[in-house]
Amino acid sequence: MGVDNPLGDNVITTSLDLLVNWSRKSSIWPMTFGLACCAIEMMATGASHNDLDRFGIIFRASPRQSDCIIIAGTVTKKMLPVIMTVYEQMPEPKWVIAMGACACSGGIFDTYSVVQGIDEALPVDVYIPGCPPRPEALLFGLLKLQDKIMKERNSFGSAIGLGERYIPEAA
Amino acid sequence: MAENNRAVLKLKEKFAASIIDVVEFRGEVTVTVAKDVIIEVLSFLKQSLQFNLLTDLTAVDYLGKKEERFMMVYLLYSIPNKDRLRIKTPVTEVECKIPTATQVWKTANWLEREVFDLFGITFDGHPDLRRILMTDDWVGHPLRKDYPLQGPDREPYKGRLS
Amino acid sequence: MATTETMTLNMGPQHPSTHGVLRLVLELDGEVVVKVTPHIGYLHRGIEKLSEHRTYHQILPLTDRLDYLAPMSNNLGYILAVEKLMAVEVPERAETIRIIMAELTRLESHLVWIACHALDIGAMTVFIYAFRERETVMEIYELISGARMTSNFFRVGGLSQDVPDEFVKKVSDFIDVMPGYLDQYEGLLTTNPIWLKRTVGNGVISAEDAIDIGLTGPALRGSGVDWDLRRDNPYSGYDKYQFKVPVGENCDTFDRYKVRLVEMREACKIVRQGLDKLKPGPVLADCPQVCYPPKESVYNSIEGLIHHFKIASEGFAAPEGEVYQGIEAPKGELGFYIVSDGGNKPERLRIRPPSFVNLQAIEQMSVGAMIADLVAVIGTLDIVLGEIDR
Amino acid sequence: MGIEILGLPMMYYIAMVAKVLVAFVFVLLTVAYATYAERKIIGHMQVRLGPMRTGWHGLLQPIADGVKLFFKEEIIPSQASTFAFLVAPLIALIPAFITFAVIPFGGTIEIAGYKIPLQIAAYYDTTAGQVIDVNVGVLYILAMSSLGVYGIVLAGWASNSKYSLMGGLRASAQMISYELAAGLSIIAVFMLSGTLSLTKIVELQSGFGGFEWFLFKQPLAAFMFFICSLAEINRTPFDLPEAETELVSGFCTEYSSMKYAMFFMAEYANMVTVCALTVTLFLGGWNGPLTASMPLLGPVYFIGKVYFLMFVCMWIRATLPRYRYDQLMHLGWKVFIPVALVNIVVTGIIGYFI
Repeated sequence: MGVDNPLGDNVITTSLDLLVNWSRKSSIWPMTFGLACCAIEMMATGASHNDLDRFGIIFRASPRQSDCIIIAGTVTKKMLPVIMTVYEQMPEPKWVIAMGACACSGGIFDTYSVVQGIDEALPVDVYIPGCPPRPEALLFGLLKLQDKIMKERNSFGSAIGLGERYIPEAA
Repeated sequence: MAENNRAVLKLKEKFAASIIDVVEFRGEVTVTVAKDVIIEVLSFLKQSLQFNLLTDLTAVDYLGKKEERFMMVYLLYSIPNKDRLRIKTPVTEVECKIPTATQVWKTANWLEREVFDLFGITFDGHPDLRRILMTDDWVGHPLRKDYPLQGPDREPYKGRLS
Repeated sequence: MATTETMTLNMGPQHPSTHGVLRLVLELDGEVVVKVTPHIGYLHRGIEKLSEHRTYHQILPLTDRLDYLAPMSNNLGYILAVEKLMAVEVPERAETIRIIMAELTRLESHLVWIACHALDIGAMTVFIYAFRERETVMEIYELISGARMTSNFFRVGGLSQDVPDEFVKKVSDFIDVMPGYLDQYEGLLTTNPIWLKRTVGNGVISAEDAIDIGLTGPALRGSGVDWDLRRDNPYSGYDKYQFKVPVGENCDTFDRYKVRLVEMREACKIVRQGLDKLKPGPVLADCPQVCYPPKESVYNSIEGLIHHFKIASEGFAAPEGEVYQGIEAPKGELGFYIVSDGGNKPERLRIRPPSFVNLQAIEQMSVGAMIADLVAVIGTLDIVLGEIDR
Repeated sequence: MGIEILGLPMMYYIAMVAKVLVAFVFVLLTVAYATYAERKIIGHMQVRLGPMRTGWHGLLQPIADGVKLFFKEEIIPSQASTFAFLVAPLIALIPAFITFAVIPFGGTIEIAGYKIPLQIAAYYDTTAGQVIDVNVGVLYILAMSSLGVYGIVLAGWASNSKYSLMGGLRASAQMISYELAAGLSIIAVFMLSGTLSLTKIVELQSGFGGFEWFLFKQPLAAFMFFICSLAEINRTPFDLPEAETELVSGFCTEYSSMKYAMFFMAEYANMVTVCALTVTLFLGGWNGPLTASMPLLGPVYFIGKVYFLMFVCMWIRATLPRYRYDQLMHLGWKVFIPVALVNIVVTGIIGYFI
């Protein structure tokens, strides 16, 4: 596939990958980063009724300590540079969730000031449709992200500076 | 009717020459006055007629519909009398400025900045006239009628309409 | 001789306590705030511009997303403005349900306020508790409109549909238990010495200043101005309800907190009165040029179908004129100013957002205080960026 | 008997090292699971569940967090002072752990004929027939916990971020003032005990089934010491240096991956230390029923008491809002220090007449 993976695929590396992936999947720390309406549903998801903490997900205020950024709400042209900066401040590996119609595609706000989807600027891993998505939808999106993390290969190698992390193509 | 409104009577008494129009629609009184007396009218209403709350300040763009392109709108409320009054004044596109109301109400500060940002009407004597909603380097004034909804740099959507 | 200089600190747009994307540039002398410069517009979505390109019915979903903590209040304000413009009479049942929902919305909005306000000051359990109760309101929303937050439930001339049968029981159960939950919050906060230390005497603004700067709603009442649009300029039949309007004395954060808590208790009482008044009847005005026809006739008759199609596709033409309708939204006076040129779309729709005007007071309320106080002031102003930036 | 080093048999050293290792690993595990316990306890107080999916009832959560942070990218801000930035977490972490050395967590047990006191920095003197420990144990703890603040101040300064700087400044002011208050409040205890050795202090509290605890003789001092210690280790309601809603993450705003984990561990290790110290000074240490006949019960009581106090810390965190900076200073300088001084004087007067 042309993927740089110096450690190769053997039992040891795959089990190490599995360990690393498991730890990453079990403690996704998203950033406290709300933009608009979806942020309220994000807060509701973190609160008692749905409780993100069950999945080991706790919100961190500083981008340096977070693994995942949930773009919860409308991204405007004024806000986009800020989001890019924050994204760049996050340490690797990092994931992006586009929560809600606005973050996925601009939603109903097809206007002069709104970015038509955050994927114009950031590599989005999971799209969650809805306006706003229900807390269950966000939970499902996070579980999908966990699945995606579990499929990653060479996570261990990339962590110690050998090769790149990659997701094998679906068979 | 509108002519019997207490505030309108007082205004007619004091600014007879400057009142352009008095309208009542759905129980709401609108007084249109000339631009040069707007601040006097507003302070008179605040000081003498107890219209102490500036509810809102905005503008309307009548591009191609009226001679004077913009209409400044001041929505006043009197907390002691529980009464509303709307003051309007026309602003032309050529002389796109108007004295600021910030010395009458502090509320006007941000509201005028917003009108400046979105309509491009300049306020003389405003303490801090900067763009408020758009970025500082934004080109154009989005709420003007000749500004396209999706912004000037985008191809309008030409596909199926609704 | 040592010289001191102030430090500039950028707070936001990504900051845990700015309630979204507010950005404050602070000038600090140690911990003391010398100057606050708010920067807004990070959520400017162009709703006012978009409205000029939508028919009157199509604007309604946009209003949901203004103050997204109180969608039904926004709907109510907008719908009342359009009804005033069209001179439509609303059936009594629709009015009653509107009031019930508006007050539940007030409860919901204040619940999120107390949650965020307490979290800002550091009491995180209240945050979770308040969200637990909010969930019940969301269930009621879902029950009647199918959506949790963006309800889009009211229509010009009434409601989109009648409420289901279990609505009354569900609402009734909720307002029965709600005062107990409020006692719980008060137990955690009102008598807590740390909470008192943080809120009493913080963010003081006198009544004159408050009016001058345009504060409305609980923020104004906290400063001792006894003014509530629901009572003083009743709309949607609020004059048939009995409720107290709480007023603060000391103009500080604690008084605003008390005012909002009393408002929540009063909202429960208004909802109770509304439930008692609720009688069967139509929920949409008999006004064919504005309202959708009943679904029955849309499905079964060609006239009904054409009628539905006409209103859905081109809307209705409004008479030339301009109206302003202000309502007492949870955060203050929410006004909709519609200028119509006789067409099916507004010439101009101006939204008077309470948070936008209230936020102006932040400078006056926080200069000379500490950063921690500033955070409390942001909480007490109860701002929502969706409404500020529109 | 076998090889002897400095007149003591090899076996003795092995036992000593084993004791140190067991104690250290136990503390490490406690620190790791304190994070888990906190999430669980606060979760249940907030009608939530806390971690559930990682292992049985989320039991593997701290391990997952740790492994994840270990394999995360290290970011050193380009404007930071690299050396100070790197060394700061270590300065915060190491004193937090080495303070355990002087805390007695049990009585003296006998292994292979050697009497081993259950305290890391202590040995049993056969000729004198008693346990010899650091006779200024409390001073050592106060000194070490003051060292920890340098880590935080350094972190705040080296990050070259304004939020971190303010967090560091808050931390230093707070720790210096509360160190003083905490130190003054326990002087009353030493006036009663007449020694600074923690082993002796624990021994003094052994009689009358718990009524000899200094908690009952010095309730004010106990209360003040616990509160001041909370302030010293930045626990709610005194978590100003990392007040999330004000300073983002305070002094560790710029820290990522393992360096952040070190601060995190230091915070919880400090919590364990403070609780252990409070137990030793005021709650009778490892004393409890039947410790004389079964010395291994000592550590059990000790751990139980420490865990109870840690639970109280978490309970406080779930309940109380946060103080403001000047109010915190006011509380420290104008309330706790004068009260502690008065307490000393009163203790002295009473002690003189009785």
